[in-house]
Amino acid sequence: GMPRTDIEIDLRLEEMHVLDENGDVDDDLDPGLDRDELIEMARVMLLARRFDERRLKLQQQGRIGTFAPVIGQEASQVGTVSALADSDWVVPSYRESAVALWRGTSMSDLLLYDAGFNEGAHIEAESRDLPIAIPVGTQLPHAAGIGYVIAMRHAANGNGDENGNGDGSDVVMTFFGDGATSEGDVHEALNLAALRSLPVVFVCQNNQWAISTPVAGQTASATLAQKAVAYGMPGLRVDGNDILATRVAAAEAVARARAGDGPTFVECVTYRMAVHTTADDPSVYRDEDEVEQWKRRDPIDRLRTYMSNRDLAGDDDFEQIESSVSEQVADAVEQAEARFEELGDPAGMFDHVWAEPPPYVEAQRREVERRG
Amino acid sequence: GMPRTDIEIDLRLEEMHVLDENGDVDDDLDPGLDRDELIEMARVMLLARRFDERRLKLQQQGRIGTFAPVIGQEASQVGTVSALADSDWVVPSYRESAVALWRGTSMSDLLLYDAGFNEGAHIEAESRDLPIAIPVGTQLPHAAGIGYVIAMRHAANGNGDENGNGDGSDVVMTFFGDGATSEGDVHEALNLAALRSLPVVFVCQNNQWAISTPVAGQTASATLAQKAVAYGMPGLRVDGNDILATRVAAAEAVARARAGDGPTFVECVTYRMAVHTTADDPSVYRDEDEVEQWKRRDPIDRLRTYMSNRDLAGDDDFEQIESSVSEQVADAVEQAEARFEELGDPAGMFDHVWAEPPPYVEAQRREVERRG
Amino acid sequence: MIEAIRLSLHEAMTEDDSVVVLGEDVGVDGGVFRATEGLHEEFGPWRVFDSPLAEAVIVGASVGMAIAGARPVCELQFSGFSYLGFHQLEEHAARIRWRSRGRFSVPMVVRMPYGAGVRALEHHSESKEVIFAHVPGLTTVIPSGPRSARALLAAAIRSPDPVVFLEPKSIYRSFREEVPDEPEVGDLRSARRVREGDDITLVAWGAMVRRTQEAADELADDGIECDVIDLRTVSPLDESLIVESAQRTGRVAIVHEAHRSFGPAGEIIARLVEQAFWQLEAPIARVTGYDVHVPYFAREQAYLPDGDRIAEAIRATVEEPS
Amino acid sequence: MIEAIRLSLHEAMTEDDSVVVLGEDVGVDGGVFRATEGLHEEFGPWRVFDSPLAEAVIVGASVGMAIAGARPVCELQFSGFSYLGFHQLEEHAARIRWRSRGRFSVPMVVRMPYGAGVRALEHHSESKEVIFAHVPGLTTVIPSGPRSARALLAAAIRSPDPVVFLEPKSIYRSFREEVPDEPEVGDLRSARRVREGDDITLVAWGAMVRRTQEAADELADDGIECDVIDLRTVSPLDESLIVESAQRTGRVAIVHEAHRSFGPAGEIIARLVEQAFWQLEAPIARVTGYDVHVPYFAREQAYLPDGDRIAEAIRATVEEPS
Ligand SMILES: Cc1ncc(C[n+]2csc(CCOP(=O)(O)OP(=O)(O)O)c2C)c(N)n1
Ligand SMILES: Cc1ncc(C[n+]2csc(CCOP(=O)(O)OP(=O)(O)O)c2C)c(N)n1
Ligand SMILES: [Mg+2]
Ligand SMILES: [Mg+2]
Repeated sequence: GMPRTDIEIDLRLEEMHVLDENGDVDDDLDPGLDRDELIEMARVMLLARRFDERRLKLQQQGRIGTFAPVIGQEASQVGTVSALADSDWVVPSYRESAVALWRGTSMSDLLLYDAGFNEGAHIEAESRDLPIAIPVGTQLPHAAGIGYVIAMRHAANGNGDENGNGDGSDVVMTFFGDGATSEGDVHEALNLAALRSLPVVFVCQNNQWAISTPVAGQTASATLAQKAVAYGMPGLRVDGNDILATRVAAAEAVARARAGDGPTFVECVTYRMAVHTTADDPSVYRDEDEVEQWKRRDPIDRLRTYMSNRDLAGDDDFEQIESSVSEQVADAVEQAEARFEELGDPAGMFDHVWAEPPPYVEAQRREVERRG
Repeated sequence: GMPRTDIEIDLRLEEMHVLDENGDVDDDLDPGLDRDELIEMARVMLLARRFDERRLKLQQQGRIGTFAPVIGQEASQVGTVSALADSDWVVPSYRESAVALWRGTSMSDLLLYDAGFNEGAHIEAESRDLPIAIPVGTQLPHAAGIGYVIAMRHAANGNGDENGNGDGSDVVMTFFGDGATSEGDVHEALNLAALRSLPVVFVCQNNQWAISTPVAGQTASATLAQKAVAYGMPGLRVDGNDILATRVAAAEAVARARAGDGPTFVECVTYRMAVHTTADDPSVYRDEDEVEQWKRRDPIDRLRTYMSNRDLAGDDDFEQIESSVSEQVADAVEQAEARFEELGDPAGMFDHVWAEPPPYVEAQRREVERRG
Repeated sequence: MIEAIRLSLHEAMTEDDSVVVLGEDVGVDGGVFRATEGLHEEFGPWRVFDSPLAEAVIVGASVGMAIAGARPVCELQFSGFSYLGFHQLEEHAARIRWRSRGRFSVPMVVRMPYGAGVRALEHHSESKEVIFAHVPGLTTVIPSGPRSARALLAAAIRSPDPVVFLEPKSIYRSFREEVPDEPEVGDLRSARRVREGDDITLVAWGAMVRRTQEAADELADDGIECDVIDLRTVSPLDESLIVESAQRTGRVAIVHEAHRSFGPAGEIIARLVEQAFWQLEAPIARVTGYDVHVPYFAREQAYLPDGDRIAEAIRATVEEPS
Repeated sequence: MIEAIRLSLHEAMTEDDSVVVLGEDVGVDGGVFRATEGLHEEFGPWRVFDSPLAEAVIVGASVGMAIAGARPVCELQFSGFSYLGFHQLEEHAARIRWRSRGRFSVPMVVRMPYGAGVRALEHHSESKEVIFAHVPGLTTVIPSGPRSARALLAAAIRSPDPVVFLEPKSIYRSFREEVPDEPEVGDLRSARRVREGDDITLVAWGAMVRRTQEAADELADDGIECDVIDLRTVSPLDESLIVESAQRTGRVAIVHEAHRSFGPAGEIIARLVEQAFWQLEAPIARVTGYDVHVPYFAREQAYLPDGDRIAEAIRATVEEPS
């Protein structure tokens, strides 16, 4: 007999890239996006970049508080989120400003948030984008829960099979980091989503660092994508600075989810080019060399090269994007700063805590109002 | 190029069995244990079985409270724990009575515990066996922490390499169930242990059920052993009703840990033949057929057949074990019931909460003493 | 009481198909206390979800379900294991309405068997309600009998905000009470007077209500008339009834099974000192669990407030010269 | 204060090689507040462990380390994330001595930056000490300045039982204080009088001590003399000093940044009512954080007790006719 045999893993577990460093492309995998969409992706990536650069200055000037820049991860975010429909759900962590901008979140709201006003967390009535979640990894259970309700309703409506799976359900996409993979909540949510084949796309932005902890200090696992094996879930590991790759991977995962075939773990291998947050000093723990290396793989540059090579856009297009983006950022800052003045009524702290506040909390509110 | 490639998992991930259902053995893997040790294993397995049978009666009679029987899992426990030295650490959950008996825990203490007396949790001064841990999976972080200290001391003493790894360290063995694999704590502990190559053996007793939830309702993962992939840890899946297999797997894992090569995930595929605890009624959720199937693979019978086939023991040996075991159980019950009488001073609830109790807690104790 | 809870769940699931029950062993098994018996069979594996063994995602997925428009009622098997999911309550369930400026809300219920008295194992006898009560945005309810359990659970499921619903397991099967044929929906914002008297105010909740009432009955024979208040909802605290009563009686004893120090009685005392100070005629007595881990079951009754301790505290408080 | 904490850690690590520091970013980075700066370099990657991002195993592995004879000092990056590891404290750290009948003990310290006031993000301004204070077997310490932080941390590390050490981050760098050359080991079982007076007793801890002292200074100009007590250890509560003071002054105000309801003041009030009832001449005032989530930083100062609120409460209490 064969008393000792290897355990076969019967799951798709793949690594992939589409663009190389020179902006050349693998034709088999090129998603063939149309020019308008590519331009829009380039625009939002640049917007996120410029917005962060501006915010870093505002923070230095003390005009806003600390925040987590997205710089370097624009392709991981825009490539993935752009695979969603508007009616799909987004469950972010705290670094997803490029996702937020893609989905149409107001930049001046974001600035209000950065300036410490709860009002900045405003979400449009029909929006399916959850608010920022700061406790690392704790948002993944929410994504699973939303996915559960989608699947349940799908089953109840007779769409799909008895597991609620079938064509055309909404999809949930959730974002988290390399560090988050160590958290228990992430494990529990991945396991639950796979168990019930929920329509969730798990986007792990492996930006190499969790504050000062490198991935190698986080786990002995050779890749993060292989963590999917623990849940019987397919895993994809893609070049996260290659927006075509992140888009292809996400589109595949979204299609799988929509078709009722369950969740996918997508690892985007990328890099946090800036500080963790403005409270952080990376020079203490990482080499400038490493940052320089990654600069060569800048996701915005690579998309630009691709578009130029393919004659999809030229320098004047990019200049035009650049100037419209600058204007947008400037307008948002102006707008936000005007709003700073109006806000800050201290009694606002009592807003939205309860649907119906208890009498003694109302009394506390009146006390604060009295003090002014 | 190859833009889309499979991720290779560079880890040992194996399935193994030694005994077949007829007690025949794979010679390559037969650990060749000597007769005395086999007899001792058989004795403790039977002791655990008879002890549980007696406890089930005592519970029905209301003489003790609820407990979790080990029946069916004796090989998973005795085979693994017997690979340890006395100076190694054991970190159990709440179902490890066969482990406890192998390690020499007093049966009358166990009965005291079952009867609701904190005194029953007594642990000998030099013992390295942790007390029972009831919150599922939460004991695994402790095993990692103990392993950490072992490795740290090993490194500090110049034994082993700079990672504290090398020959001859103590080892920690921890036990948990299939249900526990869903808990965040288990994930976090496995990840940490693999990250720092700690000398821990993770014994997962997959007894097919977590109360009423079958493994298939717990995870979509085809095996539990493959969960090790998430941590870059080797995994072994063994027939948990085959004491030679559990012993071989555990010995391999213990040797790996002792040599400083880090943790192993050992999945013992076994079956909970009895109730979850005496508060449970399995007829609600599982077929008696299933239990019958597994009875044919009874771990005690299989060891007996093996020993008979190899002329290591005959009917009279087994009879002798049976009668000595019965006597031991009877003595323990008698002893425990005598102790029930002596105990129960209500002020005993204040014992051992603090090294030095605060004055107001002392006052509470006096109040209880006054009431008597 | 367990039947009343099951009835209430059944009524809610029948009336509103967005109600989802989830937790460990709540499905096929019907729950380790049988609170969800029959629901899986009737409503199927989506409405009644036998979850993996993982408290954080049980609570956390419930948060997501509620955000997506469902009304999850999750069960944590024992309140002693709720701490594994507590961060999801503190960091999310209680905050999502606030954090999203009202865009999303979290109408969920977390049910948990709670308290001591059933000869169970370690961690199965906990009463740390104060941990939930201290979190803004959470409502913490502890029913004291079948009828109130059914009505309060119905209200909890309808609540627009998250409710922690602690079920004293020692009264799951300890006494029976008629419940009306028609569903009742309780009020989550009010305490209830369960006995009238002028000599002393007694405040209790959960399994302690009955013990307190029994002590009050006994003392009535000695001419001590107790005003007994069943808090029902621990937080937000309905101070009005307690304050009114204490102003009238001038004497108060609070009975709870939780540990004394930093326990819930402190808040009640603080409110009384703030609002009834000048009417108080004696120190307020606390009859509580002690400041030790709940002992294994051979001693659990000695840990819990009993009739003797309650009566002794009442007498001492009433006899205190003012 | 951050330097005093670093000094204390350094002293403990030098003196006792079983002391292990662990947590997220405590190693190479030296901690997000720099509390552990230099330790990794000096003591290496075993004594100073940059852990994975996983609070449950940070606390849980510390429990195991302590069982194995080490003295772990783990850091949770902010107390607002401590709930992810709380079950390890409640279910194990606080219970292992008791559960093992004294065979094992858990001499560990869980350090966490705590409280509001540094213009930080959500969850970075929490003050829910009552959750720890309510657990038997845990000691909860909150220092109020450099010298006490150093001495109390030294005592915490030497403590035979687990200590939750909450560091008010708003005073990490807000003022300087001389610390003696020689290491000091504080007392974890006693509160400290930081100002003497006969008119009113003020009880505070952590960052609120300074605000309270400042208010007291101001009122001294008006002839109101405050007896100010720095609790230092919230639990076990040193009631003796508070009771003695309240019996003398007859008037008390308690200042804390935690939410008011079911917050720590309740316990202090309960003890005073039990032990100083007949000497109390006015209701006890609570000056606290409100019963809402700590608002984002634009409003956090309005959430926190400030000099005005403290002074107003003192005046009202002192002026109350007895
Ligand atoms: C539960 C929890 N623990 C700790 C923190 C503090 N913290 C904020 S971000 C961070 C690192 C996160 O790393 P990663 O998941 O890789 O995401 P990234 O910041 O790189 O996007 C830590 C430790 C937190 N926010 N939540
Ligand atoms: C954290 C926690 N949640 C829930 C429980 C209740 N409970 C006790 S045992 C059990 C099932 C455990 O199943 P498994 O891990 O397979 O171990 P087994 O009981 O089969 O040995 C559950 C849910 C618990 N003890 N701890
Ligand atoms: Mg990262
Ligand atoms: Mg099991």
